[in-house]
Amino acid sequence: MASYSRRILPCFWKTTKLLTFEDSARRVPCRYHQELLPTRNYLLPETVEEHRKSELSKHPELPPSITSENVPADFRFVYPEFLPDPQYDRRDSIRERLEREDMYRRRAVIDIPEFYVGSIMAVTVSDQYSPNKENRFVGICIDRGGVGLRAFFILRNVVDGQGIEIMYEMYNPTLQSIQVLKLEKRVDDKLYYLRDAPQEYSTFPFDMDPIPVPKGSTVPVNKMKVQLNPRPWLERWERQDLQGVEDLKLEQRFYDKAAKVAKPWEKYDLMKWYRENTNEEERDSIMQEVHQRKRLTDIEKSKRKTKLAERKR
Amino acid sequence: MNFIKCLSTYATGTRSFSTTSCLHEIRKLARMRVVDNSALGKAARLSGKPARVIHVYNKTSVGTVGDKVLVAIKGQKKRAYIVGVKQNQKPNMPKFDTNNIVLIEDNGSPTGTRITVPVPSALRKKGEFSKILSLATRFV
Amino acid sequence: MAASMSCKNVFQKISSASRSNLKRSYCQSINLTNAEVRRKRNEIFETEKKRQLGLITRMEKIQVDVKGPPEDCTLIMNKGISTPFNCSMHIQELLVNRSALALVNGEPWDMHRPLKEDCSIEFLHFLDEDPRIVNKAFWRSCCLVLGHVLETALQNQYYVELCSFPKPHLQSGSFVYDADLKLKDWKPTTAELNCLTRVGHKLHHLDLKFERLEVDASIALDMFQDNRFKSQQIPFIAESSGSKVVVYRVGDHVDISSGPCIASTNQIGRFNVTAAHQIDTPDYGKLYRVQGLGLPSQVMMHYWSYDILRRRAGKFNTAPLPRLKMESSPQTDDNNTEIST
Amino acid sequence: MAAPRIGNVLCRISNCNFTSVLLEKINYSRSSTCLLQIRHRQAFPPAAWYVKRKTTDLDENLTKENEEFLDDVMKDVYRKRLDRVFSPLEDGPWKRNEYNRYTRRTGVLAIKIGVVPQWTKEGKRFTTTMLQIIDNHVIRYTPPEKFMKSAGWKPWWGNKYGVAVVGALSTNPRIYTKEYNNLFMESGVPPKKKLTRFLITENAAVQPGTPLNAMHYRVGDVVDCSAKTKDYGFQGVVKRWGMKGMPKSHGVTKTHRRMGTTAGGKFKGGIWKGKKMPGLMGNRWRTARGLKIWRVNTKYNVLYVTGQNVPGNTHGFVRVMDTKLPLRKPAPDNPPPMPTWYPEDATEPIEEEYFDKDLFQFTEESVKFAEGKK
Amino acid sequence: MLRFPYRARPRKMSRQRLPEEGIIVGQEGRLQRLRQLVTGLVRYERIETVYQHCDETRGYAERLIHTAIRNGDQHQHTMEMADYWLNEKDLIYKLFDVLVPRYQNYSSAFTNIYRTPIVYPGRGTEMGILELKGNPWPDVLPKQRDNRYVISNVLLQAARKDYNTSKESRKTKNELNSSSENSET
Repeated sequence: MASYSRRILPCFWKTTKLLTFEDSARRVPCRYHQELLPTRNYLLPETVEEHRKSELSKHPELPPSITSENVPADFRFVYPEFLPDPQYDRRDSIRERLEREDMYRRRAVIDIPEFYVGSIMAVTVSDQYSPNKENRFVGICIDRGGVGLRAFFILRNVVDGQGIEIMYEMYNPTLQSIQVLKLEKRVDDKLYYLRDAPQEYSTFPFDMDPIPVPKGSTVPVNKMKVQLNPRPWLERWERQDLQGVEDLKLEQRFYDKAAKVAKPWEKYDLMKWYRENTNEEERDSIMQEVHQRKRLTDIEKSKRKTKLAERKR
Repeated sequence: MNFIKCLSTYATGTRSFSTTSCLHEIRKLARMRVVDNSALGKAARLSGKPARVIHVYNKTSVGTVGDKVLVAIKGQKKRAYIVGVKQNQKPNMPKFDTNNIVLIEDNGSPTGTRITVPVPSALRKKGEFSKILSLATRFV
Repeated sequence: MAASMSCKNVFQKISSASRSNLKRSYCQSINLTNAEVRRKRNEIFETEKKRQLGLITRMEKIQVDVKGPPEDCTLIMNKGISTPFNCSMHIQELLVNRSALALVNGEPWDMHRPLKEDCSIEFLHFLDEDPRIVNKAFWRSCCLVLGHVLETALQNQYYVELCSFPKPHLQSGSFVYDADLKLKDWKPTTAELNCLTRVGHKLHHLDLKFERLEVDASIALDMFQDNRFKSQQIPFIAESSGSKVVVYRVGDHVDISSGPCIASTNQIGRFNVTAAHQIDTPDYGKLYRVQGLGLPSQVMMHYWSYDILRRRAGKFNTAPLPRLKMESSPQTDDNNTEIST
Repeated sequence: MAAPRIGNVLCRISNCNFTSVLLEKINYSRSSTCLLQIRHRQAFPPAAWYVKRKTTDLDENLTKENEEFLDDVMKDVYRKRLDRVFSPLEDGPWKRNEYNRYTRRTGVLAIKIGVVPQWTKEGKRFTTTMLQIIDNHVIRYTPPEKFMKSAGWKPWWGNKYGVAVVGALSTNPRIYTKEYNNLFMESGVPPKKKLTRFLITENAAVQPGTPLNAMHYRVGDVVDCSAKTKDYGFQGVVKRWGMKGMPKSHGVTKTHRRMGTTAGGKFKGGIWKGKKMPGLMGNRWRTARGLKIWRVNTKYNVLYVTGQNVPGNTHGFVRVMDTKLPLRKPAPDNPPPMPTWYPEDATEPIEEEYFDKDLFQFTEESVKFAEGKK
Repeated sequence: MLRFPYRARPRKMSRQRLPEEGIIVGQEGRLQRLRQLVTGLVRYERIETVYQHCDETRGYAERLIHTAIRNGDQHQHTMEMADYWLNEKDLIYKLFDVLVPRYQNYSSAFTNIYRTPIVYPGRGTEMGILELKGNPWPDVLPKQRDNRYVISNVLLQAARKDYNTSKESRKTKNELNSSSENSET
């Protein structure tokens, strides 16, 4: 051990004048100069948080964090947009809180149901140019993303032999209703490869009847494999690790190149994952809050319904 | 399907400069699909030489839905309206798999009598399209 | 003409000189001034010191074991002449600057007090593991400095007679000197206190040594014959400590104290005179209790925290009033330096 | 909790285990001991009015309890002042004047906390920037005559404007110098992390110590936001000025992102002043004018302001003031709170949020268009 | 959740010279190097390298322990991670049997990081020490000195006592006043 401590703190400095600790403690860095040096012209999130809790002035009380809720394990997949943007320099607790508040309010007004990439949905938006001031579109959800009020999903359908995609914002006030015609998941996160697949894979009738899912059952996973059209494609699908696609039947050189540019180590990069995702503890606390708010709004909604029913009688 | 195939055969080689295909912008020399039932459009499609934009009548020189373009088709110069684009669109606006046009005559009346594919509902915003909109069978 | 002129000039010169002489003599004879008294005391101190040094006729060597840090070593020094300060000069400059007190054979010893015999030495400073002895010495030294300030700061017509200072008690928040300022109902303004502070602060830069001398009671009486309080106290002090009185000198200021004191005024970093309260004592009549606050230059403190302490030091210090009897005389007070905080 | 520099910490022991006493020279990294040479940025000597803010690193050797005690005293001192009510004192509240078309009120010092989308009642999407006002107090007011003399130069506007100094984010006085802390004596608030000053007219004078909050503005008011833009450091011409650079290939070597020629021939010879060249990019004061306030959150003191183009990063300081645009600044017939909003002004209980009349509120029903309208 | 400030962006650490593999460039080399450091850290519980590398390693080591605590050894993904990050496989047992119980109830970070002196004359590299908390080695930092008897503390302590007593007396006075008012009314 003695050798170790010598390694840590080698005695290397040789001066003619002997100095000791206190002496060097007094030789403080020149702050005056440092003050004039350019520093970052914004504060760190932690600093702002500190000042928001500072006891030197009055601050609004934050609602207490919720820990009593029994949140189902897959709850976060139903409400992914409530998780904040994990980008470190854009985080702000108050902004996230206010944004979530707006989302709860909107969700209390219209019903945004549970859906996943691969579900078939019908969306009605108000359209001031159509004669009945409404526009309904049916399609398969090929992507879902965004955070907070920016959350969106994309529907795809083929009408009269023409592939059409529409992107909807989930909290857009022109959205009148969202209906899930068929609730299911696909094996991939994004279904953009349907653009390069034969049209029958993304053709859905507008007058499709909703297929009810029995309550309490798990969401079915559609393990269908899609046969893509021959090249050229919009993207190099062979380089993406797609599960829902049949064998691409390419020449070997494509696979070789794909193997060359692949980054198999990325999945082991723990910090990369951590930087790009909201961490578990924060995620849990937010989901607790979402669950509680959902419970409360559900109760209110049912009360309102019973009242309406009584009035009708 | 036919259309995609013919696109694929002509997709490479002929172009000498980039038209930013990744953004699917409608600039000069962009290949368009004629979606009305005019004979000219049909002939162009069958010959495998689709209509090409040779001018966009707007300030940005990038065409969007509702813009008028000049196309070269079967050796002729024709005017046309864009009625569907491949480019990424704003929320609630449809994005099509192809860039669609409807040919018009010099006097402004459409060449064909029917539009075979859906047309974005937002086209109704402009009054000048009434002749074209009357041909459309379906709006999205 | 020329002769008369020169005569006139000479007369003028003489008359002006005699006038000034007259004035001085007048002051000397009737109204004592602090400056005169201090010079006298200083002279006596100087002669006594020379006399004591003269007693050493033969240079004898003693062995001094110095304990680290930086390292243990043994020095051969001169008996009766070398001081712990001299020892530190042989070792390291830092020790010279920071050591406030030495532990000689486990006994607190002034840095400028000659060593008597073979001994072991440890140097103490203000950031030691247990700096309680040094703290007390610091507080005592600050009292001496306060006395210095009071004697020098006032105008010539006020002859300040210092009485005594109580046992150093850090918890009270201020050090104290009781003195007769010959002023009636003086309530110093903050500006006046600041002026007093400034006088004290100048001493920091002068880097004055605290010199210790043991003198006979008769010499001490001679020294302090112009001070009615001290001349009353000296017999009591001498009685308790075998006719010897310990006297300290800072610059030209001489005062009675049992010691030990710190090495130099340079080690007093912050010095503030915070208040002067009137007190009524049974033995000495009406006096002023002047209070102050100081910090060693080694100890750093933010001004904001120091302000809290300074405000507290302005409150009346409830230390026991000066008394003629044994318990309260400064010499005996300081003798029992128990380590307690 | 940054990793402690071992140099700093070791200095605290005298009886250390290691016999090498000479450890003292172990570096406070190079950056702190020696003056750094900053190539591209000058550290100008401070202005005459500049007050040194931070104290040097003191090792006060205080125990934990004593630290806590000092904190307690600090809180007690400032809390008393926080709860102070404006009462008929000798130095009582100042007179409140009427707003007129020449009035310029004080601004606030906000922090940009993010950008969120909002929708109008017609379903049109637009982005808003959220600005939070934390802990704002007026620190000092200098009347025009005095400011004119103290400025050191003759302001071209004569004695039209005085100065209000506004500070944000209260901090611990124990890390600042006496000179800096003394700036806050008059207002009696704890020292602030950031100070700024606003030119205001005399009738909008605000008493030092007055808190400013989001109610200083009303929904529908138009403001100017000025802040320092993002600091990009030293950049080349392609990023800084959007120049094209040169081709990637075709025989081009070593000049792909360079600016090409700097000067023309004939009469235009030589490099003209203002030539766009590489250099420091960003970190300059810029003002976004004419931003409308769409929404005000009074609980957290948040303003929702049009656009995503308020300069600077998230958590940057933003000076928010009434707009200077003549047609959009507050009209005298609809005067804003003068000189600022006081809690006594509230005739009815304050709502948590105020919305613009054109802004879609999320508690409303979905947007529906009327039948006949097109 | 990491309980220490981490960098918003990773350091590149390009071009690593490893004893066995030679020079490895890019992201992969970075991870290789970090892997060795994490393995060393779990093995010896205290390592000393370039400060920047220590800082990078810290995040990975903490995340690994964190996932191990959260998911346990029956979790497939966690085991894959442990398998990747610990080159010497006996350390997987150490991770789950020693480190997980040790850090189960920690509310702070699991590691400490220090800067070491820059060697002069030398290359001027900033070196650092990274250690797991609760390791058997002697402390890196020497014991903190007791400051109780330093004069500033003695004075402040006395001031504190004064302050608290006066505060309490004021409080009791107020209470008495208020109670008397109440009784009057």
